Amino acid sequence: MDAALANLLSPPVLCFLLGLLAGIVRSDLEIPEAVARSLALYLIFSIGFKGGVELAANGDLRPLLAPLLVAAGLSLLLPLPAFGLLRLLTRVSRVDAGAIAAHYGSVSIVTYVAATSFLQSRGIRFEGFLAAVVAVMETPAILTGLLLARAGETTGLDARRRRELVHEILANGSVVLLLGSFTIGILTGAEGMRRLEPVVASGFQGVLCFFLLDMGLLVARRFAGFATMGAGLLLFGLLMPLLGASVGLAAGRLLGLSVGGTALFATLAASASYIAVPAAMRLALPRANPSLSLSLALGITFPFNLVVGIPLYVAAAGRLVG
Amino acid sequence: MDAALANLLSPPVLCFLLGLLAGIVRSDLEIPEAVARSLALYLIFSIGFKGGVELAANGDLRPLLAPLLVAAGLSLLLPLPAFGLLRLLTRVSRVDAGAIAAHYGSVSIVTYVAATSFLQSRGIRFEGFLAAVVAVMETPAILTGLLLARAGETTGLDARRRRELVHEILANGSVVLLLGSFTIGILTGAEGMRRLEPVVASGFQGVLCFFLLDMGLLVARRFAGFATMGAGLLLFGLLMPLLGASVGLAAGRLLGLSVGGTALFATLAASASYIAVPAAMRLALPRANPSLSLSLALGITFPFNLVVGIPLYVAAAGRLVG
Amino acid sequence: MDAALANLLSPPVLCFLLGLLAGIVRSDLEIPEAVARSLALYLIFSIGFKGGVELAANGDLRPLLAPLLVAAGLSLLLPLPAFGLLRLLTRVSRVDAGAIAAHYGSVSIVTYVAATSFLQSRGIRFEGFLAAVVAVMETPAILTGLLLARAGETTGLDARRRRELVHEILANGSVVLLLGSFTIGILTGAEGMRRLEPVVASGFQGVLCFFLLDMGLLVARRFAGFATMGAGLLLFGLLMPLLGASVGLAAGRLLGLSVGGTALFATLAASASYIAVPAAMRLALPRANPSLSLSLALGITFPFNLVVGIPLYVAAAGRLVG
Amino acid sequence: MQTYKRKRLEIVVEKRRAPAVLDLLDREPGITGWTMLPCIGGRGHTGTRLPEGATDALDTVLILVVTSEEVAHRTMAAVLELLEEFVGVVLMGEVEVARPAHF
Amino acid sequence: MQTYKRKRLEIVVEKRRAPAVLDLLDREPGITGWTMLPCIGGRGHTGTRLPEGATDALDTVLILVVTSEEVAHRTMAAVLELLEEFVGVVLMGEVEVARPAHF
Amino acid sequence: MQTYKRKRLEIVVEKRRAPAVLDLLDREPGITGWTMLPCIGGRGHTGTRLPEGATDALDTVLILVVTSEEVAHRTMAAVLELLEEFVGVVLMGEVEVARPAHF
Ligand SMILES: Nc1ncnc2c1ncn2[C@@H]1O[C@H](COP(=O)(O)O)[C@@H](O)[C@H]1O
Ligand SMILES: Nc1ncnc2c1ncn2[C@@H]1O[C@H](COP(=O)(O)O)[C@@H](O)[C@H]1O
Ligand SMILES: Nc1ncnc2c1ncn2[C@@H]1O[C@H](COP(=O)(O)O)[C@@H](O)[C@H]1O
Ligand code: NA
Ligand code: NA
Ligand code: NA
Repeated sequence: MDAALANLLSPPVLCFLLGLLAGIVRSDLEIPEAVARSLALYLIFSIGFKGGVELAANGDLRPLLAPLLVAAGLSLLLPLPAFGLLRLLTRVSRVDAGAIAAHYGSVSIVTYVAATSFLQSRGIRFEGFLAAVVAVMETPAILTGLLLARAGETTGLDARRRRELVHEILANGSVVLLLGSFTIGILTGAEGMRRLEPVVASGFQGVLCFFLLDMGLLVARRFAGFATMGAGLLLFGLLMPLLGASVGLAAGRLLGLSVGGTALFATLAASASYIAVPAAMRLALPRANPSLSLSLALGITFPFNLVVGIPLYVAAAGRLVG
Repeated sequence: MDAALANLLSPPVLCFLLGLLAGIVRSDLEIPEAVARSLALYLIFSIGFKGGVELAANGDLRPLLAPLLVAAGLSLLLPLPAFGLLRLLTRVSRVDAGAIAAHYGSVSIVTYVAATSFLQSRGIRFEGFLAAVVAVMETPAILTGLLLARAGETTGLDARRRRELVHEILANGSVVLLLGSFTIGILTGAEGMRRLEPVVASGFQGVLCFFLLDMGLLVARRFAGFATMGAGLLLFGLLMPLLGASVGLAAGRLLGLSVGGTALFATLAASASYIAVPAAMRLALPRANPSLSLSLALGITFPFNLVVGIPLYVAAAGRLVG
Repeated sequence: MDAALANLLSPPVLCFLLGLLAGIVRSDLEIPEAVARSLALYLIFSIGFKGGVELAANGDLRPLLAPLLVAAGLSLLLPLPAFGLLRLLTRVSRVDAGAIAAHYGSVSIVTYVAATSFLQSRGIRFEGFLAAVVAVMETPAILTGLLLARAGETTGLDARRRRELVHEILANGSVVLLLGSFTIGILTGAEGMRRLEPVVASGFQGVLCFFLLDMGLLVARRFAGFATMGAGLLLFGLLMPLLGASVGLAAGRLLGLSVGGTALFATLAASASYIAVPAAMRLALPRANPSLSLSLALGITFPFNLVVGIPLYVAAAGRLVG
Repeated sequence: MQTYKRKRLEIVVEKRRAPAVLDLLDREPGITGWTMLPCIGGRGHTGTRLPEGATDALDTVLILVVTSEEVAHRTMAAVLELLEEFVGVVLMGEVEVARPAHF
Repeated sequence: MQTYKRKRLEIVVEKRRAPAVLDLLDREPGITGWTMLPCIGGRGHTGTRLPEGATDALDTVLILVVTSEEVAHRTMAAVLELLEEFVGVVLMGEVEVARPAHF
Repeated sequence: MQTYKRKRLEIVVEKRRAPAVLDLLDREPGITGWTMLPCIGGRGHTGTRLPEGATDALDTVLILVVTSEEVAHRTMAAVLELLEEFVGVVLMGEVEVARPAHF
C-alpha cells in the first residue's frame, strides 16, 4: 500500500499522469516527435550501458546464460496464451489476434525503465544482466505471433519477405542499441561509467519524467479509440499483464534471481511492446490494424503496469523471494 | 550600473546577443525548431517544479491567495492601458490593437526565467509561489483583449467558438505544464528535487543559454518587419513594459513581497507573451495580423526587458522594498 | 599501441563503431536529424566556451596571434597538395577536385572534439586558444578550392555571387557559433564556467557518444557509394590526412605548442570538413557533386582519423615535442 | 495501365485548425482517406509565416484528399465554410488512380 | 514560356517501405529523379495514423516523381505490385515542365 | 461549387537558395502567397540526397505557388533564370479555386 502510494507520488508517475490529464482535456501541450524519440533512445542506451557496467563489476558472465534462455522462451511462448485469451474474449480477426499476441510476448522498455527507477527509489538492487534480458525478449514473440496469424493459410511468406522479416527482427533499432550499449558498458566498465555518469546516470530521472509526460499525452490520444473496441479487448489489456507477471514471477524464482530481479522479470513478462513489435508487424502482417494493438499496449497495459502493476509485482517478488 | 553590466556580461544575455548578431549578419546558424520548443518546455517545467518544491519546504499555502488574485487582476486590466496607448500612438486597427493588448497583459515565461537567473546570480531570493503567479497571469488578458477588439461589433462569437476559446485559455499547453509541474513539485518536495536536481537545477543555466541563442536569432528575424511598422508602434514596445513594470512594482510592494519577488512581479507585468497568447489569438481573433504582435513582443519588448529592463526592475525593487 | 587500444575501447569510439555496425546491417536505428544537428551545435558551443574560459584564466592573448595566422595559412594552402593528389590519383573533374580540396583544407570540428576527449582521458593538456584556431581554419580553404576549380574558366563569379560567397564564408553558422562561444568564454571566465559547467563540461562525453553513434550511422550509409568511386579516391581519403597531419605536426612544433596542442594542430590539418564547407560549396560550386566530397570526408577520412589517426598523431606529437 | 479519374483536394490550414478539418473529412462518408504534410512557412493575406522556435501558434499543414468529383465539390464548400474568417486555402486538381474502389 | 507535358506521380507509403520504392525508381532508367516529403498523419483502409513519440513504425512519406507518360504508367503498375498488401496509394497527375531533357 | 482556373507552381530547391526564390516571389505583384514544405530526400542530376545529421547543406524544400496563368509563366521563367546552374526543378500544373480574388 505504502509502496503503491510512493510509486503514485513519484515524479515519473506524476509526470505521466500530468501528460494524461493534459491529453484528456485536449491541451495543445506537445513534445516534438523528434525529441521524444531521442529521449527513448537515451533511455535504452542508459539502461544497456548501466547493465553492462554492473556486469563488468561482478566479472562473472556465467549466470547470464540461464536467464537469457528462459527470457527468450517466455517471449516465444507468451503469445500463445495471449492469442487464446483474445480468441476467447474478443472477436478480433486471426491476423489481428496474432499481431496483438506478438506485442504481449515482447516487452516495453519504458515500463522496464520505470520499474528500475521504482526499485532504485526504494533501494532495492537487481542484477545488471537484466538489460540483456530485455533485449533478448524483444523479438522472439514476433515469430510466434506471425505463425499464429498465418496458421491455416496455405501460402506462407515468400522467400524475400521472410528474409526481410528475419532482418527486421535481428537488426531492430532498439535491440541493436540495447545490446550495443550493454556491450560498451561491459567493455569500458567503471572507467566508462566515470566518463558518462553525468549523462547516463544523473540525468536519467529527469529524462524519464519528460518522456513519461509525452507517454501520457499519447496514451490519452488512444482513449478515443476505446469506444469502438469492445469490453473484451479492454479486459484482455488488464488480464494479460497479470498472467504475464505471474509467469515472470515464477520464472524469476526458479532462476534464483534477487527480489529486484524477480520483480523486473515479472514486469517484462507483464509488459507489451510498442516500439520494436509495431515496426516488425508492418512488415510481417501489413494487414493487421496497427491502431488496435497500439491502443491496447499503449492505452491500457502500459498505464496499468506503470501505476498499479509495478508496485504489485515488486511486492509479490518480495513475498516470493525475499 | 554595476548590476546592469553584470547582467550584460552574463552567459545567458551574451548568448542572446550572439544569436542576435548571427541573425543580423544573416548567418545560417539555426537551432532546429523541434529542439527549441522542447527547451522551452524544459524551462517551463523547471521553474514550475522548483517553485512547487520551494513552496512545499515552507509548508504554508495561505500567502499564495492574495498574490494570485492580484496577478490575475493585473493580467485582466493591463490590456486596457495597452489598448489606450496603442490607439493614441499608432494607427493599427481595433482588432490588431486588441490582439497586441492581450499579449502585453499576459507574460513572457522566458523573460521571467531570465529574471530568476539574474536574481540567483546576485544571490537574491524570491518566493516559490511566483511560478504559480506566472501561470495565473498567462491567460486572463486574452479575454480583455478580445472584448476590446470586438467592442462595437454587433455579433459576438457564436456558442461553439466561445467554447473553443474558453478551452484554449484553460487548456493552453504552457499553463497546464507550469501548473502541473508546480503541483508535482509540491507533492514530491525535497525528495522529488533530489531525484530531478541534476536535470531541472544543474542543467538550467546551460539550457537557458541555448534557448536564448535561438531567441536572438528569432528576434533578429523580426527586425526586418520594423521598417513597415512605424515609430509609434516601436515606441509602444518600449513604453508599455515600463508602464507594466511600474504597476508590477506597486503591486509587489502592496503585497509585501521580498525584493526578489517584487522584481519578478514587475518583470511579469512588463513582459509580453509570445507563446500562450499568439496561440489563443489565432482562435479568438483570426483576422488579427500575427506578425504585428509577435514583432512587438519578441522583437522589441523581449530584448528590452532582457538587456535593460530586468536589472532596472531589480534595482527599483531594491529601493522600494529593501 | 596501448594508446591506440585505449582509444578504441573508449565510449565515444565504441559508440561510433556501434553506429557503424548498425548502419552496415541496415538496422532501423535512427537519431532524428533535428536532434543530431542540435548535438553538433552543443559540441561546437562547448569547445568554444571552454577554450575561451581557459584563455581568460591565463590572461595573455599575445601567444594567440602566430598560431592563428599559421592556421589560416594552412587552411589556405592545404587544398593545393590535395588538388594535386586528386589529379594524380583520380579522374574526378576539375570542379569536383576543387570542391574536395576545399573540404580537406578546412577542418572537422567533431574530429577535433574527439581528439580533445582523447587527450583529456590521457591527462594531456592543451592550449585554450586552439578553439579559435579551429574557427580560423574552417573557411579560408573554400577560397583556394574555388580558385582551383575555376582556374581556366574565362568568366569568374559575377559580383552578386561573389558577395554571397564572402558572406557565406564569414557568416557560416559553425564559425559564428565557435567564435561567439569562445568570446563568451573569455568575457565570463571562471564565473561563467561555474554556471555552465554542468552542461558544457559534465555532459560533454555523453553528448559526444550520442553524436558519434549518429556519425557511425551516416558513415555506414556512405559506404554504399564507394563501389562507384574507384580505388584512387579511396586512397586519397587515407593519404591526405597523413599528409595533412605531417604538416600540422611540423607547424605545431615550429609554433612551440605543447604536446597536446601539437597533436590537435595535426588532427585539424588531417581532418576534412563536412559541416561548413559543404554548405559553402553549394553556393560556390553548385555543379560539384556533393556526395563525392561527403563520401570521402565522412566515409573514409573521418573514421580513419577517429579510430587510427588521433592516437597516432598524439604519439607522434609526444616524440616530436615531449 | 488502366486508370480512373478522381479529384485531388489540397487544404492549407493552421495546425490548430487541422483537427476541425479532419473531423469534417471523417464525417463525410464519401471520403476514404487523407494525408497530412507539415509546412515550414507560408505567405498569404495574413502575412508571412516562418518557423518559430518559441511558439507553434502560426504553424500550418497541408491536407491532401483524393475523392470523387461530387464529394470533392461538396467537401471544398464545407471546408471553406468551416474556415470562415480563419486562415487557409483550398485547391482542387485532377488526378488518376489505378484502384478506383480505394478512393 | 514554352512548356512540355509530363506526368506527376505521387506515392504515399510507410517510411519503412520507402527504400524498396526508391530502389524500384532507381532501377527504372526512364526516371531521372524523385523528391521525398514527410507526412505527419494520414487515414486510409488501415486506420488513422498520427505522430507517435514512441515509435516511427507508422510514419509515412510522400514520394513525388516527374516523368514521361509511358514511364509513369509502367512505374505506377510496378509500385502497386511492389506494395501488394502493404499500405499505400499511387496517384498520377498532369504537369508541365520547361526543361524537357531534365525529366 | 463554382470554381476558377489557376496555375499551381511547384519549385524544388536547396533550402539555402529558398530565400532567394521567396524574395523573387515577394517582388512579383501578381503573386498573393506561397507555401513551403520540407523535403527529406531527393534524387536528380546532382545525385541522391538523404537526411544528414551532420549538415543541412543538402536539404531541399518544395515551394507551392497558386497564381494566374500569365503570372505563372512569368514566374517559372524568372525562377529558372535565378536557379541558373543551381539545383532545382520547376513544375506547373492546373488547379481550381473557389475564391478567385484570393489568388
Ligand atoms: N497563392 C498562394 N499559393 C500558395 N499558398 C498560399 C497562397 N495563398 C495562401 N497560401 C497559403 O495559405 C496560408 C494562409 O493564407 P492566408 O489565409 O491568405 O493568410 C499561407 O500561409 C500559405 O501557406
Ligand atoms: N483518399 C485518400 N486521399 C489521400 N490520402 C490517402 C487516401 N487514402 C489513403 N491515403 C494515404 O495513404 C495511406 C495509406 O492508406 P491505406 O493503405 O488505405 O491505409 C494513408 O495513411 C493516407 O496517408
Ligand atoms: N524527375 C524528378 N521528379 C521529382 N523530383 C525531381 C526530379 N528531378 C529532380 N527532382 C528534385 O529536384 C532536386 C534537384 O534536382 P537536380 O537539380 O536534378 O539535382 C532533386 O534532389 C529532387 O528533389
Ligand atoms: Na510481455
Ligand atoms: Na505583461
Ligand atoms: Na584539414
